[in-house]
Amino acid sequence: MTDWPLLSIVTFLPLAGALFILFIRDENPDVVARNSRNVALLTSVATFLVSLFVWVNFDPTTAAFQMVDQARWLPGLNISYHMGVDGISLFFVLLSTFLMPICILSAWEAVQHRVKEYMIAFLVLETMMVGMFCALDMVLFYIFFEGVLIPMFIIIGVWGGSRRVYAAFKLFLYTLLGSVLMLLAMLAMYFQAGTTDIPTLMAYNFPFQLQIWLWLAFFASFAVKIPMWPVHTWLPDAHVEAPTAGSVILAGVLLKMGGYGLLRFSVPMFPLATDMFVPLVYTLSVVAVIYTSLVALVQEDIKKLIAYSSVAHMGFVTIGIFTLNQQGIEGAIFQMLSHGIVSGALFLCVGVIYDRMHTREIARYGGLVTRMPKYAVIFLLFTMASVGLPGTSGFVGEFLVLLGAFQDSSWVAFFAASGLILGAAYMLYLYRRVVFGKMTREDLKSIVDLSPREVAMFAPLILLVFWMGIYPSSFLDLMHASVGNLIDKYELALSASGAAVAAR
Amino acid sequence: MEIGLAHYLVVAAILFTTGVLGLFLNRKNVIIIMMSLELMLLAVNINLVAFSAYLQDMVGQVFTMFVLTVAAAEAAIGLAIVVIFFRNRGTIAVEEISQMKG
Amino acid sequence: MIVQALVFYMFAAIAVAGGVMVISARNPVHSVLFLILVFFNAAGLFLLLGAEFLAMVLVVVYVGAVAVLFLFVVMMLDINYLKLREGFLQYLPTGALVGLVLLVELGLVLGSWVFAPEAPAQLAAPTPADLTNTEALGQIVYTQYVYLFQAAGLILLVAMVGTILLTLRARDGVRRQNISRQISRTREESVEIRKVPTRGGI
Amino acid sequence: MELNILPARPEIFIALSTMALMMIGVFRKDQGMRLHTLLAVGVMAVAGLLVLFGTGERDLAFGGLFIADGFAVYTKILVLIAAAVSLVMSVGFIEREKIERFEYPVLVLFATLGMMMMISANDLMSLYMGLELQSLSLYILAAYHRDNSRATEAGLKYFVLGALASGLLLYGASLVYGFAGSTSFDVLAETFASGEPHVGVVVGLVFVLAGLAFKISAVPFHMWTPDVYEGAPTPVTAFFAVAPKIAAMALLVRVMIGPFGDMIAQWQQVIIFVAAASMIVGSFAAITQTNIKRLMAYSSIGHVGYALMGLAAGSELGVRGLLVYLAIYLFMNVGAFAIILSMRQKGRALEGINDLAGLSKTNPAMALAMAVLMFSMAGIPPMAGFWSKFYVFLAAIEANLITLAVIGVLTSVVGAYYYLRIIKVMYFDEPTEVFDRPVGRTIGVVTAASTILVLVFTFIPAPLVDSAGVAAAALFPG
Repeated sequence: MTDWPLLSIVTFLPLAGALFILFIRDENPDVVARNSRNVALLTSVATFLVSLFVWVNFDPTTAAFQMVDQARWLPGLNISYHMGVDGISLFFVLLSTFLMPICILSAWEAVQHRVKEYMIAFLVLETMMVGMFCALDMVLFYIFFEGVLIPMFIIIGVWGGSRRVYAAFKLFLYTLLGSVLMLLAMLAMYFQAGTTDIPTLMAYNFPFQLQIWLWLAFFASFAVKIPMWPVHTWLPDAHVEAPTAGSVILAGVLLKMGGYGLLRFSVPMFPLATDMFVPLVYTLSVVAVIYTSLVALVQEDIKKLIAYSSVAHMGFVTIGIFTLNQQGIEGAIFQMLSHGIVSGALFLCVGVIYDRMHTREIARYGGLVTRMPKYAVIFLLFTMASVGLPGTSGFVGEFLVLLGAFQDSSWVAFFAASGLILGAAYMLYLYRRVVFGKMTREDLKSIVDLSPREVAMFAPLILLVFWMGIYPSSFLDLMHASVGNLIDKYELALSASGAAVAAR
Repeated sequence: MEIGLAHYLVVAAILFTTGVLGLFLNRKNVIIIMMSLELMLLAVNINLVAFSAYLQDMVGQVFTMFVLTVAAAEAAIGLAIVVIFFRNRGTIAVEEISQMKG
Repeated sequence: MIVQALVFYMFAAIAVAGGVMVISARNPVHSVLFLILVFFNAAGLFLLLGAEFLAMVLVVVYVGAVAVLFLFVVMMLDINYLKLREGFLQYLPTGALVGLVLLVELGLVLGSWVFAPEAPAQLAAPTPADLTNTEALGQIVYTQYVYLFQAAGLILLVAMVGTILLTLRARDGVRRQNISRQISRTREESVEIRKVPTRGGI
Repeated sequence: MELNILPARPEIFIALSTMALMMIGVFRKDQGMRLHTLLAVGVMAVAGLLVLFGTGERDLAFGGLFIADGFAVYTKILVLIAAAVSLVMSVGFIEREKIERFEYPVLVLFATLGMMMMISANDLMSLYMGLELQSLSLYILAAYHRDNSRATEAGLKYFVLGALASGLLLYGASLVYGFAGSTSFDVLAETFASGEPHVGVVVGLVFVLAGLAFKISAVPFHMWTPDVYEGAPTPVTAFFAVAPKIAAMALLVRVMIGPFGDMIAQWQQVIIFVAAASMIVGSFAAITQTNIKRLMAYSSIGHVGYALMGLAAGSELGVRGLLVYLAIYLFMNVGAFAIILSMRQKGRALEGINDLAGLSKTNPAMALAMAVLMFSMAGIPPMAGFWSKFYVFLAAIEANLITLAVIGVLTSVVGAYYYLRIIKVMYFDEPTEVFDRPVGRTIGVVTAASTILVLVFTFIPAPLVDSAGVAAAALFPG
C-alpha cells in the first residue's frame, strides 16, 4: 500500500467523483439529484477511508516529509509536482476528508435545487483543500490555495442567503488581493533560490532584507485567510450568507489554510523576519481575541456570532504559532483541528434549526429544550467544547497555547486568557437565549427534534471532540517530531544570524 | 546658400505636423481627416526621398514608391467606407472621434 | 546655386502654405484643390532631389487619381460642410500650441541630422551613377524588391475587392438597357396587329 | 542576387489560392459562403502544415526581406488557428444576419496573409507592406455589414485611427532609415549595436512604437478598440480580438528584440509605461460596461498589458512568457466569442451582459464553459489563464520590474471583479429567456475544445511552453 501514490489518490479522487457527477444525465431531475448525492457521498467516504491509510502509514519518529510523490511538471523551470505530508499537515488532510462526508450529509435535504452542481462544487473543493495541504511545491500550493476560491464563490453565490452576491464577491476579492502578492513573493523566491520546492526552500537562508518583504507578502495572504483583525471583515459576511455546509467547510478547513501557511512558509523560511514581527502578530491577535469577542456578544444573528467567535479562536492560533515553542505551536495546531471540528459542528447545529425555521435571528428562538432535547444536548456539548471545557478538544488547544504564550510573554497570556472568559460569556449567552427560556413563538411549538440522519451526522463529531479532549496524545505524538524540527531550525537560524552579527 | 538635407526634413516635419493637427482639429469632417492623412504620408515620402538622395541610396525611393501605392489603396478604401457611412447616416460627422486625445 | 535655393524655397513655401490651407479651408472642394497644389509642389521638391520618376508618379497617381477621387466623393456626398466645421476654432489654440511644440522638437532633432558612421558602407542599393532615375528604380523594383512589388499588387487587389464589396449594389427598380435583348427582338413578339372594327370603339 | 522563395511557401500558397477562391466566387452565381469558408479553412490548414513542416531553421527569402524562423513558425500557427476558428464560427451568425458574401472568407484570407507577412518581416518595408495588407483587409471587414450604421461607423473609426497609426509608424521608419541608411533588420541591429544611437533614431523608434501600439490597442492608443469591437459584426470582432492582436504583438516583439534589441534602454521605459497603463485602463474601464463586446474590448486591452510585461522584461524568458500568453489568450478568447456568437433569442443577436442571466439553468454546459473561460481570463488557477500570467510575472520579476509586477497583480484583482460579474449573472441571477439553439455543431465544438484546453493546460503544460521556448530562443541567437 505504501508504494501507491496515496496522497495523489486522496487529492484527486474527489475530482474524479466530480467528473463522474458531471456526466450524470437523466430526463427526471430527481433521479439526477439522487444519483449526484449518492456518488458524492460515496466518493467522499472513500476519500476519507483512503486518507486513513495515510494516517496508518505515517511514521511519527521522523520530521521528514512522507509518502512523497514527485513528477516533472513545468518544463524549463525547476518546478515539479511534489506531494508529501509531515506531522503538521497530516491532520489537516484528515480534517478535510473527515468533514466532507458530513457536509454532504448535511445538505442531503437542505439543498433541493441544483443538487448536481452543489455536489460537484464540494468535491472540487475537497480536491483543492487536500491538495493544498499536501503540496510540497510553492506553485502547486498556490494553485490549490487559489483554486479553493472558485468552488467557494459558486457555493456562496448560488446556494447562499439574501446578500450572497455581496458576500461571494467580498470573499473572492479579499482573498485574491491577499494572495496575488504572495505569488509575486514566490516568484522572487524562485529567482533567489532557484527552486520552488518547499523542503529545499526550508533549508535555504534568505537575506534579511528580502525576508522582511517576503514575510510581509506571505502574511498579507495568510492574514486575510486566517482571518486576522483588521482584515477579517469578509468572514462574517461569507459565513452568514453561505449555506450550512459552506460555513462548515469555511470555518472547518479554509480558515486553517492561513495558519497552515504560516507554519509551512513564514516561520521556517523567514525565521529572522518572523522573529522581528512577533510583536506585530501578538498585537493583532490580542486585539482580535478581545475585540471580536466583544463584537460577538452583541450579535443578533447566530451565524454571525459564531463567525466572530471563529476570528477570536483563530487569534489564539496565531498567538500559539508565534510563541515559537513546542507547546505553543502544537497548541495552535491542535486548536485549529479542534476549532475545525467544533465550529463546523456549531454551524451544523445552526443549520439544523435554520432548515426548520429559516431564520438565523437569535430572538426568533428560545425554549428549544422542551421540543428538541437531543438537539439541546448536542448543542450544549459543542458550546462547551468551544468554550474550552476540560475533557473536550477545545480545552487542550487553548491550554497549550496559553502555556506557550506564558513562557514568552505573560501579558499576552493574560490578554488571551481574558479572551477565554469573554468567549465563555458569549457562547453561553447564545446558548441560553436559543435553548432555554420560554418558548414564546407559536411556530416553534411544532419544531421537531433531530432525525436519525442528523444524529448520524453529529455522532462522529461528538466522538472526535471527546477523543481529542480526553486522549490528545494520539494526535500530539504525531506532531512532536515535525514541530520540534521546526523550532530547532528556527532557533538555529536565529543564533546563526546572531553569530554573524557578532562576528562582524 | 546651400540647401541641405535638414531643409527637406524640416519641410517634411512641417507638413507632418500640419497633417496631425488637421486630424485632431477637424474631428467631425472625415474627408478633411483623410486629406490630413495624405499630408502625413506625403511628409514621410519627402523624408524618404531626401534621405535617399543624400545617402546616395535607391532604397528610400523604392520605399516611397510602395508608400504611394499603398496610400492610394488606402484612400480608395477610406472613401468607400465614407460613402457607405454617408448612405447609412446622411452625414459624415463622426461624433465619438472627438474622444481622441493625442 | 542660388537659383536652386530659390526654387527650393518656392516649392517648400507653397507646399507648406497649401498644407495649412488643406486643413483650414472652409469648403472641402477648396481643400482638395489645395491638396493638389501641395502634391505639385512636393513633386517639385522630388525633382530637386533627383527623383524624377517619383515626381511623375506623384503627379500622375496622386493628382490624377487620388485627388480626383476625393473631389468626386466630396461632390457626390451632399453635405452641409459649414456645420462640420464647428469646433475647429475651439480647439485651434491648444492644437496650434501642441503642433508648434511637436514641430520645434522635430526641428531640433532634424536640424542636426547625421548619418550613422556605418551607413555609407551598408547601403542595400547605392544609386548607380550611369543610369537615369527611372532605369535605376526599374532595375531593382522587379528584382531585389519583387516581394514588395507583389505585395503591393495584393494590396491593390484587396482595395479593389473592398471598394466593390462595400459600395456596389444591384438596385431594384432601375431600368437598364439590355442591348442583346433589344436587337434580338422579333417582329412577332413586338408588334401585334389587331383588326379594329370600324365605329365599334375598342 | 538570391531570391530563394522557398521559405515563403505558405504565404505564396495562400496568395495563389486566395486568388483562385475569388475566381470561384465570381464565376459561381449563388451568394452562399459555405463553400468558400470550407475552402478557406482548407487553405489555412494546408498553409499551417507548410509552416509546420518547413525547416524551422532561420532562413531568409527574397533577398533578406522575408525571414522564416522558429519564432515565425509558432506565431504563424497561432494566427492560422485564430483565423480558421473564427472563420468557422462566423458562418452561422453571418447566414442568420443574411449578410453572406463570398468576399468574407477571401478578405479573412488576405488579412491572414498580411499577418503572416508581418510576422516574417525582416525589413522595414516588408513590415509596412504586411501591416497594410492586413489593415486594409480589416478595415473592410469592420465595415463589412454595410447596411448597418454601427458597423460602418466602426469601420470608419478603425480606418481613420489605423491610417493615423500607419502614418506615425512610417514617419518613424523613415527616420530610422535616414540614420542607418538601411531598412534591413539585420543591418539595423548591427548599426545600433555599436555605440549610442542618434537622438533622431530614438524619435523614430518612439514613432514606430506608437504606430505598433495602435495595432495592438495598447493604452494610450486604445480608444478605437471598444467602439470597433462593439460596432463590427460579432464574427469580425471575434477575428479582431485574436488574430491581428497576435500578429501585431509578434511583429512588435520581433522589431523590438531584433533591430532595436540593443536600444533596450531607450524602449524599455516606454513599454513598461504602456503595459502598466494598459493593465490599469483595461481593468478599471471594464467595470462599468454592460455590453459584452465592449467588455471584451477592455479585457483585450488589459491582456495586451499583461503580455507586454513579457516584452518589457526584454529577456528570452520574457518573450517566452509573452508567447505562452498569446496562445492561451487565443484559446480563451475563441471560446468566449463562440459563446457570445450563440447569444440569440428569437433570431435576434444579443450583446448585453445581462442577457446571460440564469444561463446556468437554461444551458448548463454553456454556462460551465463560460465560467471556466472567465475564471481563466481572471487568472485564477488552475485554469490556463493563471499560467499565462504566471510566466510573464516570472519574467518581470527576473528582470527586476517589481513595480510593474505589483501593478499587474493588483489590476488582475480588479479584472477578476468584472469577470466574476459575468459568472454572477450566469449563476446567481434568475434566467430570462432561453437562447435559440445554435445551427450546426461548430460553435459547440469550438467552445468545448477551448474550455478543455484551458482546463488541461495545468496538467500538460509542456508542449505549449516548450514550443514557445523554442520560438523565443530563435530571437536570441547565441
